[in-house]
Amino acid sequence: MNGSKLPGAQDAEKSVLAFLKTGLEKRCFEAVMMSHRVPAGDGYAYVLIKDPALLEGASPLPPVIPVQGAKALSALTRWGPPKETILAVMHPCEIRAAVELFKLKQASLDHIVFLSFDCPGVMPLSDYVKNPGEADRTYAAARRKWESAKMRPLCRICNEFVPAASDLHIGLLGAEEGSAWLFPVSPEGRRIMDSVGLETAVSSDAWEREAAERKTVREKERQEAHQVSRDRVSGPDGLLAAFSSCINCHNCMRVCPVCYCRQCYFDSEAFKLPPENYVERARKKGSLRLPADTLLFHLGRMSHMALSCVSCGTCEDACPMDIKVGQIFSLVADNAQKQLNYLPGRSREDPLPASVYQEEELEGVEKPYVETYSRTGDRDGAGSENQ
Amino acid sequence: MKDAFVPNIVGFLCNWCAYTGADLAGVARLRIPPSLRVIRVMCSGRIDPLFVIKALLKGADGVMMMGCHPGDCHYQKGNFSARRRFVLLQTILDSLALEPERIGLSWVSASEGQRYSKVTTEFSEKIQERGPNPIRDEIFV
Amino acid sequence: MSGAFTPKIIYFMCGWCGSGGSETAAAYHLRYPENVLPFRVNCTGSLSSVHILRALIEGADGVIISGCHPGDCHYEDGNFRARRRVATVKSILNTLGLGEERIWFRYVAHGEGKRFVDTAEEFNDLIAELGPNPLKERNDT
Amino acid sequence: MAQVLKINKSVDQGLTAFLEFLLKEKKVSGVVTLKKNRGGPGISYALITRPEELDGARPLFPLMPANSGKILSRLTLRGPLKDPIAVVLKPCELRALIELVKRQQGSLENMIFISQTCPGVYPLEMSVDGDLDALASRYQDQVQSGQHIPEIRPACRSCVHFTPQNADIIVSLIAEAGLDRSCSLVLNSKKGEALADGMAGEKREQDLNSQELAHFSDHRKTARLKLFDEMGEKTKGIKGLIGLFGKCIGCHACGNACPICYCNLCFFESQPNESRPNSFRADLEKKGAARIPAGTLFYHVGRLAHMSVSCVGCGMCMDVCPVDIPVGTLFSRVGESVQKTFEYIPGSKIDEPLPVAVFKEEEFAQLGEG
Repeated sequence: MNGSKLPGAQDAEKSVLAFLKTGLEKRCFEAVMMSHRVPAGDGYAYVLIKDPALLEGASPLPPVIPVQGAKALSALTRWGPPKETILAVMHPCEIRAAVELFKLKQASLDHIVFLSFDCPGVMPLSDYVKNPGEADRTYAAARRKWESAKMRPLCRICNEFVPAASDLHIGLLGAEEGSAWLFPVSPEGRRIMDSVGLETAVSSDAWEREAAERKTVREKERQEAHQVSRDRVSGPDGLLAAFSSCINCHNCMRVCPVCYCRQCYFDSEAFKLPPENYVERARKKGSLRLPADTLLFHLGRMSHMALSCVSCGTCEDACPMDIKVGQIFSLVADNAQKQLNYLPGRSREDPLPASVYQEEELEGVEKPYVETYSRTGDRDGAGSENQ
Repeated sequence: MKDAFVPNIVGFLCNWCAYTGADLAGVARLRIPPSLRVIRVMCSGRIDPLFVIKALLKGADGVMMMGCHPGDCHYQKGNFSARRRFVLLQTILDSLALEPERIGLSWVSASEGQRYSKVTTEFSEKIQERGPNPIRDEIFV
Repeated sequence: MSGAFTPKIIYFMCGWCGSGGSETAAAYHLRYPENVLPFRVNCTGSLSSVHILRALIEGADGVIISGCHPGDCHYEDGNFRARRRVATVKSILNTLGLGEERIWFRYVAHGEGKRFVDTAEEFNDLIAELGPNPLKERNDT
Repeated sequence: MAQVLKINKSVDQGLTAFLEFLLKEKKVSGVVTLKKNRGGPGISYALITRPEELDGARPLFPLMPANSGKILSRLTLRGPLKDPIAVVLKPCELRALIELVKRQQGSLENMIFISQTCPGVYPLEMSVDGDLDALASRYQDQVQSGQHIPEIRPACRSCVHFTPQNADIIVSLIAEAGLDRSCSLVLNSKKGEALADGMAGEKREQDLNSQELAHFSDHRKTARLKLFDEMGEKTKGIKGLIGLFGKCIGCHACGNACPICYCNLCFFESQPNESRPNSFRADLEKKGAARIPAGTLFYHVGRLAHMSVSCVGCGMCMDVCPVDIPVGTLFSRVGESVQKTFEYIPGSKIDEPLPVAVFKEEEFAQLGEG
């Protein structure tokens, strides 16, 4: 794959912005959807930008993910695709979630061109909001050196920092300080590069090597981290301790890009029960935690969305009690996805695993029947009736 | 410059009085400000405060709620509810310093074409004087 | 053995095959343990994972799911879908160390009364050996 | 003069002993109170039916993991309780429940309320990785020395409705010396008196220490005025509001934690409120850019229109906000002015109708006539 070296400023972010500006001015795409600093300077929000002058406060490499980009894209396209091309600049996990939402029919990808980048990770939202100015500087420094210590725990172990389903990709790994490569990943991406007037002459070998190496390291780290999580939460004691401070606000579900249901089952009428039900459950166990069904919510949500979980960590960011919910979900999701050989967001063509099946699969799930099983050996009708 | 400004005013008119009054004003060829965009609702009691808030946040320079005079409501008491909602809206906008003057309430009966012309013109002039709604240019609303 | 422990077992069976199996068992006067509580669902494909989880959290010691044999589903592919769903639930419970062995998935055809009874019995013995489900005593769920 | 029952134990233990007495004597079938979760760092409300499960109960713990008004509404949404239960809750939670019951979202039947003169609670984030016991004992020390606790939530610091007028039993906390050795329960109603009948302790006729409470109230009023004034300055006009809510991530956690926002499906999450493609296009044409998802301010101002008349200022919204927007302060402030306009104090009287559900023909007579 050949790409282009973006005409350099001192900072990769600036080079990307220059590219976007040219693209907008030349009308290679109608608008850009990307993070933009909010007026108070204490956060970021997704903004659809048409006026090139407004790129001023935009940030292709924002230090946080306040709103999962896939959710934003879904808000933009759920009621129909845009009429003209929109370039969406998003983190790899956001693009993967967007692909999942597309498969779940919650977003349209017509006229959407994804621009991804080697993602160095983002900071925890709670760290960022404590001191936004300081955090912006810390992040910029950490991002350039690809330091992960300040990033979110899930970003530190992310091995999908290069998405497969985007159209254009910004290569930062292996590039000289401050510069960036732009690679076309799809024909649509190539068309855009052509129309902006970027030649694709630079070989991507150096970048690919660097990315592959890092991926290997990250995969190992991911496994180790997941093992630590697993040891921590395994068993009823571990798991209930992990969710002990949960206040049942369901905010993890609300910010989750994959949990698209307008009305979550766990907030529905099905969970509004007559008082006798609660009293009876309390009587049975001596006491009943309120609001009820906290563990059921988390386990049930896992069973609903684990196969599409992209480990983006937005849930963890939004948890008011700082529960490591993202790490737990990521661990569970990895195993559930492996079992069905599915990687969410890998391609637009892979069908959702819960919507298809193969006749020959999952042999281990069915308990094999032993014809001769008999312990009491006394199950003939007449005999047992006389007992 | 200021002369060029033609405000954008959204009017929610009840079907039985205000809207009929507006009709009458039209038939009588009375002057109605061109800035007013009329949305007919069955009763002023149908005007959800959210309609008004949304209109303002989307950049309307003014919003008018119009219904039957107290006691004349086709549904007995819709306009009394509307009045409380108007007060609610005014209080909220006032506490947020969001220019409560940009919303107006007027009772216009079906026979008051003249009055319709008068109140809408007055409101429009008032908004004209205030100038455009600053929300217009804000991206982060 | 674990003394006086009588497990509480929820047996979800599809309306066509699994519960057919129980009918056949009844016709032959075959017995299965009384602590195995049958629940009929139309198709195992319609069984939500939440019901399985809720049973385990709220007091069941084990859950069995029986549908038609592969290819025999009254709705063509419900049992294949159920298999994926159960596999996912089992994977989740396995990862979290919550006892995925407390869930069984086994096909039982309408005519297989003995297979139905054997399954109930075998599972009951297994759960009796495993002991009570630790989740059911927790009141901080 | 009300009857006061004095139990010679620390206030926490005294109240727990009282709850145990209620369960053992079968005066109630259950007790709802805060309880430390077994084997974990958290604390949550629990419906307790067995006396031995009161082990770990922390009825007066200075934390609000959820507004229990919301929890009790959920408990009684489908019908009233058949048997009486005793509920230990904070004054703002009781007021929230009353507002919910007025909205047909629950029932007060068979509920006996034990509340407290409430010095305030800590922000939820202080309990994260915190030592709960240390937190509680520090709190008790500060309360009995009559201090205003600096770390409590802004909503509590500015709360003036800290005396639970509608509770059946009031635990006297504010300006109560000797909380570590005695527990004073003011029996505020006939129900409360009947409940305490037979409980070991010293009974006397006494009132809540009204002078100290008035003093406390003055301090709170000043703090409230100051906080609200600051917020008013900060959120002046559209620029101010955007400044405050710019970083909002649209998770709607504030609405979901809000006890008054009871709707099953919030309007702002409903289909009619979703922006259609032409709306984005129009914004692009007019402003050159559009925020996605749209409607951040619409959500907050709209929510004010929906619930500000009943806002009890419990501060849950602020506690759960992942980006620390002081949304509770703003809502309390706007709520106060709306409530003043309609001369309504939410949660004070169960038979007082909601201002948005009624009207008077003669009020605001000049409106609309100009």
